[in-house]
This record gives sequence, structure tokens and C-alpha cells, in this order.
Amino acid sequence: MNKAIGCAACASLLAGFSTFVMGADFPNPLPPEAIPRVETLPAKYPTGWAFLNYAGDRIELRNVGSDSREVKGQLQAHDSATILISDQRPELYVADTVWSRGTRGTRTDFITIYDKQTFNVVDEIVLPGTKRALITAMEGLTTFTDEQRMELVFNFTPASSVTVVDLVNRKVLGDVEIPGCSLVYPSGKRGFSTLCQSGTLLSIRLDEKGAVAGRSESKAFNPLDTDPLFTASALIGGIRYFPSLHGRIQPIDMRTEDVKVLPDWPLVSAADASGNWRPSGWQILASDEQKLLYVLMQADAHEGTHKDPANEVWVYNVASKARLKRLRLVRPGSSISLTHTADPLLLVQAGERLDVYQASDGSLVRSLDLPGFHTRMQIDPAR
Amino acid sequence: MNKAIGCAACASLLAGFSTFVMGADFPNPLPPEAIPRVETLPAKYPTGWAFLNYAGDRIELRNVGSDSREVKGQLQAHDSATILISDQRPELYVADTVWSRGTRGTRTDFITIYDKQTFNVVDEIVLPGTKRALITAMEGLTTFTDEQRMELVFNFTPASSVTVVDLVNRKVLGDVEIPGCSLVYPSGKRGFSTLCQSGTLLSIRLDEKGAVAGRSESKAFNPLDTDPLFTASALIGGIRYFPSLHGRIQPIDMRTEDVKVLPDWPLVSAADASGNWRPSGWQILASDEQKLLYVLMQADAHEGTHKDPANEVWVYNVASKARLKRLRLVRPGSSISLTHTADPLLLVQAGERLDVYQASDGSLVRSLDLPGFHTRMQIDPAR
Amino acid sequence: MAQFDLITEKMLRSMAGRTSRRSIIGMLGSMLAGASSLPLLPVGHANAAEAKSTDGPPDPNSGETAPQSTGNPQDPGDPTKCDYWRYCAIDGSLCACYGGTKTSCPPGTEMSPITWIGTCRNPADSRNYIVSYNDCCGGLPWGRCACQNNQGDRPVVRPQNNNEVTWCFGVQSQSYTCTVSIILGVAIDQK
Amino acid sequence: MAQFDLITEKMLRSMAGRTSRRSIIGMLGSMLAGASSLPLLPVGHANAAEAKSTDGPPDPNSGETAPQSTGNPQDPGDPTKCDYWRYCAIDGSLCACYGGTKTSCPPGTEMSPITWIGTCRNPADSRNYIVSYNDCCGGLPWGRCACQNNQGDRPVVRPQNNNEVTWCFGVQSQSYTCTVSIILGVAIDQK
Repeated sequence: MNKAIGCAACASLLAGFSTFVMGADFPNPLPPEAIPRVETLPAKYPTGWAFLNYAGDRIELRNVGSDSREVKGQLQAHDSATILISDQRPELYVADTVWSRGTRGTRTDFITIYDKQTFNVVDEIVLPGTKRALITAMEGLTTFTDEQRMELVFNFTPASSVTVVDLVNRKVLGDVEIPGCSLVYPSGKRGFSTLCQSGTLLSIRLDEKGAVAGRSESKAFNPLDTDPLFTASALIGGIRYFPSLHGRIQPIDMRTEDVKVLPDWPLVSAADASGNWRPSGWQILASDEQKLLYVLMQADAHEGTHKDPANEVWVYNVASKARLKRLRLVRPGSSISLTHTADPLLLVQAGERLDVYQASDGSLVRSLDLPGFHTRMQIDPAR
Repeated sequence: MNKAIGCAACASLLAGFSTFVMGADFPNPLPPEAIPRVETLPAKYPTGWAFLNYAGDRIELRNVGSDSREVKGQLQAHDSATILISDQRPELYVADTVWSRGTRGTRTDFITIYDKQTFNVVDEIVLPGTKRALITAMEGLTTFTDEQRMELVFNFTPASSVTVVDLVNRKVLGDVEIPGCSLVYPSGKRGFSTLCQSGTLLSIRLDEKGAVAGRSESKAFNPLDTDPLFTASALIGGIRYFPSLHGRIQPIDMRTEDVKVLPDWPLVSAADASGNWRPSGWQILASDEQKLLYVLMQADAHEGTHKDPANEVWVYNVASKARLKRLRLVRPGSSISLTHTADPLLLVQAGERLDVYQASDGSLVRSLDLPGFHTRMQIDPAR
Repeated sequence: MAQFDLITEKMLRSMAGRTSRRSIIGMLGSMLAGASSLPLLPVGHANAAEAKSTDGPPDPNSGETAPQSTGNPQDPGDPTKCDYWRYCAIDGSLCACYGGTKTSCPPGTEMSPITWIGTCRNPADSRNYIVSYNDCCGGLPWGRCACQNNQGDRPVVRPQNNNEVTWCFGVQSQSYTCTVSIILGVAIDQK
Repeated sequence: MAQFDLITEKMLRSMAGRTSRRSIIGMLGSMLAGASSLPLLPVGHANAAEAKSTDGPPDPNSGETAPQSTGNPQDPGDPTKCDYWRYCAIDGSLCACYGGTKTSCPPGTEMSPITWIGTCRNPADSRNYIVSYNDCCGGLPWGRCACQNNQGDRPVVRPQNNNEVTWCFGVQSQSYTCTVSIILGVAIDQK
């Protein structure tokens, strides 16, 4: 009580003093502010923006191309959620799974369709059978095909199948069984290829109704026992490049239905063999508009280190199969990507940091915080 | 490939060597282990266990009474969830709110009934009207009454009401409107009292069907403009003690329907007035079996510090209204509680730590980590 | 409470309806007159001066979000920091860290028209401003830029002055995302 | 894969059914024979020796969970630490930190009967053990004791050797909580 009176006293003193100050510096008070407003985003995102998928738990749109380093927006995600970004329609597609009581109750698998500018929910497509693969968010769980008219969702129960979704009419078209095979990569005009446990690649052609129109299987080329391919890949001129655990690179031409497995070649030259360099990390490689291939490489690699953060990024010309550059990272990185520009930025998730380098010379431009991040990241720069 | 062969080689070498070692130290390998098992808990929890409610986002049962410092189990929580622990039935009651799509979609308010030993969901009571108060988990949002046969849930929309739930027959009995009043404290045999904006206390008596059987309102005693009561309280011999922002303690006798507001008294003596000591924190006070009152106290308090962590715990004999002890904390604490034993432990949430003191002499016994904790905690020691 | 809520609600509804701000401040004034819970003391921890400058590029390896500024010397401080003066009573996350601004919600969320009120002292012009703390709802909360300032906060018995309540009413989802701070006017007794 | 899953599933179902372990190990042996993806090298980072002792009371102010022990010298290490030898291929959270143990699920969760398999070297007896990593499902995950060990992990093209898959099948909720490690036997080529 006494205290309250004391305050009133000093308050009036202050009031007297502050009246003088006000008069001097700012004769008018700040005006009342605008009515409630919600931010919106540009129809075409700047190339310096990127979606960061926090292991399927959370998706963040972040300005990595400016020192403002702003968060532009966020999309909720719950379990192994993956995002597809359309450049045909002003939409985003997040495949996700929830339960009616948090981590228990009725399970629902669904694709949320977001408006790219407002992040409002435009629509939702429920996926039947509660069979969507719950695997740490990564490449191959979902993909576009048929020029983004269709989304393909990989299912694992542990039986394997693929759900075909019509994104234009927003409905599920059907399922394709792919026993013994995993993940989906777009191939041909309308279809996909999948990596099989027999070491082969199975390619499925779809008709406009999403039904199987053709099916072809490659010879075995993926030595799962000795040197399996990672499931991460980079696309250069329609050719998809998969690194192997021990350091081969395996090109596969997926431009037409007639998918061709091309000759593999080594990432590590005989000269470097002694360093035991191998690809390692999560989103392990990337490509740019100059058709260069960037691969996270780890020295002194051995059994069990294939998902560890890597110290360097090696840059290749896939035409000449020559390594052009070695970029040393300021801190070991697990996931990399490149912005879609002539002079791209190299984005490297390194622990609780997203380090941004100039891809041309490997200089660190800036480093963003990833508070509370302790799992795996999938990076999707804006197109 | 070469590497692989190399490995095979050293492997066989090792095999030869290790056979010898095995023979020497451990002639027999470890046996195959038990079939899948899920832990269960004792029917009566040790007094050294406590439920930690992480602001209604997560509830953890933790062994704070032993240096093993183990997590015993966890209950999921989503939004402002509160827990009631029955000692009449082997059940726990968590009032919570979820949405059908994470943070959007259809809202459901519900009480989950858990088995105390298995943590399995026994049943669920859905609360109608999606009106449960979404306020940082704290005392007064839910309470037992009628010897734990009923749970009362405070609703805020922002109109105030209380939902009466029959926990024995697991059904909602009805609502009681309490316009202008907030929170629920059990009073009488079957009923509750609530703090009103007019500065009064409204007390409601319920019949066995949960309908209003009587209603009485106190004179105004809670000076909201000058020195309002905190909403946290401690119960000693049926009398509930509420501290005020400026340091009064207000006892209220809630043992019978005839609720009595008793004379208040100061926590801070004239001698200490210069220190500007005030109660501050979140779960700001506690009581023990010896009928002692423990209050978090903060020096140099002023407007806006009433929820800051406090440096000391002051201990009072409420009969003599005398301060018996000042306990200095190793780090400022926000929430306190006491284990229910003759020689109780004082539990103090201090940032990302739960510090455990001997209440008798204020010595630090142990300090537990609260990883990722950055909000407010409600502590419920086992009974 | 019913009465206070009516005022608060009506006020903000009418504000959303672009009616005269004067009348709103007037209403508030009378409301505030009755509620001396509004501090007239300077906000000690809201010393926004240091947190201001954006001169020079930040350390490329800092990992920090670059300092932001309002660009208005009469509104000093960094809207992404807890010590920005008008956040003197925010207990929650700052929308400016989630894709919103000091006064606007992040994309994909909805701003609640019903809210609670605080008073903060602007260190630049030494005026006390009435600030409306509006919650943005239905988005993704996860503790970035979490602030616990309690200037003028009061126990929930007076909910319109309490910052623990999720102020997501009259919106599709009542799930809390973050909080903005909107200047409604100058505290009446300072005009 | 279909074939492998059949074996894995049948094996663990039958294990759950208390049938002869021998037959299980036998089955595994033949399965493992075909899968040389199982490393026979010592697990470098699973040097559990240091992490062992529980002698003396921990620092009262440490904030650490006190070191735990299996109590068996032939099974050295702390089941609440990532470097416990039998966790050599765990990518996930340790159930021993959530109210479970190295081999049991926390209260209120359900153990998936379908799982994936790794091989870890026990530094005490220098044997390679076949370990079944079973996920506990339907509880509350939040990153306590998160480990990323990948000894013997292989790309998801061979799912039964992949630790990124949520192995919550044949249970009520497929939501991941944590992982336990159950010894099935000694790698066949070491008997």
C-alpha cells in the first residue's frame, strides 16, 4: 500500500519531467496502429528463400539469402511429413499423419493443400488405409509426376505400395503394389521408378487414370550386400545420380519410360584412396543450374559413419567425371542443397546451424540458427 | 571393395584372438533375453515420486527422491492440460484439448482416465462445448470434490462456467455459470468456491446430480486494483492460504459450505520492509504435514516481477503467523512443492532444473535436469 | 468480468471495423481510470536503446537472426527481441520471429479480435501507450522468441489484464501461435 | 523384402510366443548368412568401460541423471547413454530414459513385435551379438536420450536393416516413442 502511494508520487514527478521531454523531441505521440493484419507472401518466392523440413515434425520457410535471416512462415507437420512445392499451381502439398488423440487414437494420413501466398489450407486429401510410410522425412517418400498433376506417396506396412493422387481434382486414384521395393522417383512422362531389394530398379508407367500401363525391371545393379546406393539423389539434365556408401556414383536416365542404368564411376580417385573418403550425411548431394554435382564427403569413413556429418563438399563435372573443387566446411554438415540461381548459394545444415556458403568459392556468407534441432533436415530452396 | 576384403581379414584375426578371451573371462555368451515387456508402476507410488506438469504440454512422473533421478513414465498432454491424482481409485485424470489436425480442425476437450500402474488409457470423458479454459496449466483449472467422486473443470470463452464431471460413472453431469468469476477451489462436502472480479468469493454447493444446491457470496475482500491475491494457494488443516502480490497472506476456511474469509496478515515484517520482499513465481507456495507454510520470496520486487523466479523460500507457522526460517536457494526458483512425508523434500523448479532440498534445513540434496523446459511448471508429489 | 469483456470486445471489434480511434481511446480511458493496475513507472527492462542499431553486417558465423528495427526513432528497438519497449507485458512468443511483424500475424494464422490490454512506456518519447496484445492462432508454436514480461499483468481473476490466457476467441482454431502488440493510443491521463 | 519381413515377423512373433530360442537363432543365422551387411568389426564407439561405475554419490548440483549400470560385468555400460555397447545401431531415443529399460518399454506404450536387426560387439566378452531393436509406440516422444548410431544400418531399400523406419507395426498406435535393444543371440559364425 505505502509502496503504491510512493509510486503515484514519483509517477506524477515523472509526468512533469516527461511532458518537457515530449515537447522537445516528439511533439506528437505515435498514432494508433492498423487493424488486425495477417502477413501474406509473394506469388513468386525470391530465390533466396528455402523450405526447411525438420525431420517431418515442422516445416519452416526461411529467408537464407539475406542478412535479415527472417523466418517467413511455418507449416505444421506431425509425423514424417514431406512437402512438394508446385510451380504449376500456387500450391504446396504436405503429406502428413496425425492421430485423433495426439500419439494415439484414430490414425489419419492426409495431404494438406496450402495456398503459397497465404499459407491457408485450401483443401485436404485423405489417404486411405493408414499405410503411408512413417520414415524420417527424406527424398523418395513422395514425388510429383505427370507434370505435377499427380503426387505419388510411398507406403510401408511393412508391405510396399504407392498411392497415386490426382492433385488437380484432389482425389486418390489408386494404389500400385511394389513388393520388395522402396521409395518413388519420377520417371518418364507419367510414372515412377523404385529401388528393389533384389538390387534392381522397377519402373512403372501410369495411364491418365493412375493405373499401371507398363512395367519394366532393370538387371540387378545395386549391390546391397557390399556397396549399396544411398537413396538420396541429384538430378542433372534428366539423369539421376545416386552415390553409394563406399563412394561410387550411379547415374540413371529416367527421362523416358525406357529407364537406362548408366555406367557408374568413382567419386574418389586412386590418389585420394588412402584418406578413406566416403559420402556421408543425410541430404547428401545436390546439383546446380551449371550441371555441377555437389557431394558431402567424409574423411576416415568406416562402417557406421555413412550418416555422420561430413567435413567437405566435393564438386564434380558429371560430363567429364572430374572433381573440380573441394570446399571445406566451417563445421561438419549433414544436409546440403543449392539455391536455384546462376550464382547459387550452398546451404549446409550443420547441427543447430544452417550455414550459407557462396557455392562458387565456398566462402561462408552467413549462418542461421536452427533452435532445438536435433534430428535430420530436408532442404528445399524456392524455385 | 578392397576395404571389405581387408575387414574380412582382420575380422577372422580378431575372431581367433577373441575366442581365447572368451574362454578366459566369460565362457558362456549372454543368454537371449526376455520376450517384449512393458514396465508397470507400483499400486502405491513412493513418496519420493512427483508428477511434473510442463505447462500442460507434457506430464512426467519422476523419481525425485533418489539419486537414480529416473523418469518413471510420461503422459501426453497437448494444450493447458492438468492432472488430478486419485487416492480413492487407482486412476489419474488428465483434462486436455486436441484438434483433429494438430493445431487446426475440430477441437475436442476431454478427460483421459489412466490406470496408475500401467499408464494405459482406461476411458475417456469428452467435455461438451469446446469451452475448457486454455490457460497455462495451474491450480484452479480443475479440482476434485465430493471425495474425488466429481471433477470440476473451469471454462473460459471468455464467459466463465464450470463443468461438473462424474468420475465414478464417467459422464458429464452439467455446467454451472459463474459470470465474472474465475477458477475452482473445492469447498464444503460437495462444491466449490471461485474468485470474482468484484473482489468477492462465490461459493457453490452441489447436489449429488451436480446441480446447484446452494450459492453464497462473500463480502469483497480481494482488492484487485491495489493488491490482488495470487490464484495459487496452500491448504493447511482445511484452511486455504492465498498470498497477495504485495505480500499479505489471506486465509479462507473452505471446510464447510459456510465458507469463511479469515483475517489476513503480512508475510513481511516491518523490519524487512526495506528489502521490498514479495512473493513471486508460478507455483508460489506449499505446505507440509507439519502445517508449515512455504512461500517463494523475491527481494527488490516491483511492478512486473510477480512471476519472476525468487531467491528464497520463507517458512511460516500459520498458527503463530511467525516466520520460522529463510531458505536461500542455490538458484532462483519459480515453482515449489513438498513431498508428503514427515521429513519432506522441498522441490523447486528453477529454469531447466528441478532442485531438491531437505525442507528441514534447506540443504540441496540433488538437482534434476528438465531438458527443453522454458515455460511454467506445476509440481504434484505422489500421495 | 462480463462488463470488462464487453468493453474489450466491443472496442476491438469496433477497431477492426475502422471506426474512430478517439472514441476507442475514450472508452479505454474510462476503463483504465477504473483500473489503476496500469503502471505509470518507466519500464526498467524495456530499455530498447541498445537493441536498436542495424549498422554494419552481422558476423557471418554468429548464428543469430540479424537485428531488426522499426526504422522509426520514436519507436526504438528490435521487434524480434523481448526487450522491445511495447512488449512490456508479453508472456508468449513474438510473431515477428514467425513470419509476422510486431503488429501482424504470420501467414496461415488468424488474429483474435478479443484480447488483453497493457500499458508500456516508450523510452523515446516518455509517453505511456495503451497496447493491445493480440494472439495469432491456428499456426505452429514452438518456443522461438519466447518472452516473459509481466508489466501490468494481473491474476486471471481479472482476465483482460492476464497474459497466461490463450486469447484465441472468435477464430477458427483456439490453438495459440504467437502474440503481436498494437498501439491503441496514449494512456488517457497523459494527454 | 517380402521374404525378409516374413522371417523377421515370424521370428519375433514366435519369440513373443516363448518358443525355443535356438530355432530363432537358427533362423536368424540363415538369414544373417545371406546378409553380410552385418559388421564383424569391433564397435569402436561402443567402448562402455568408462561409462560404467556408479560408485559414490553424484554431484548434488550436477543436473545429470545418475549413471546407471546393468549390474552384470559381462554386459558393461550405462543403458541411459548412447555409447552402451548394444545400442551400436540405434537411431532414436532410449527407452531407459523414459521409464522403460534397455529391454522394456515405458508404462503406457506398446512394443512392436516387428522390428529390425543389428549386430553389436560386446567389449566385455568380445562376442558379436545379434540385437533386435524394438520400437515402443503410442507414448510421448520428445528427444530425451536421442542417439544416432548406425553400425550395420543400411538404406531403406533393405528395411529390416534400416533405423529410420518407424518400426511400429502390429500395435494400436504407429506413433514412435523410443527404442529398446534385446539380445537374440550370438552371431552364428562366432559360436
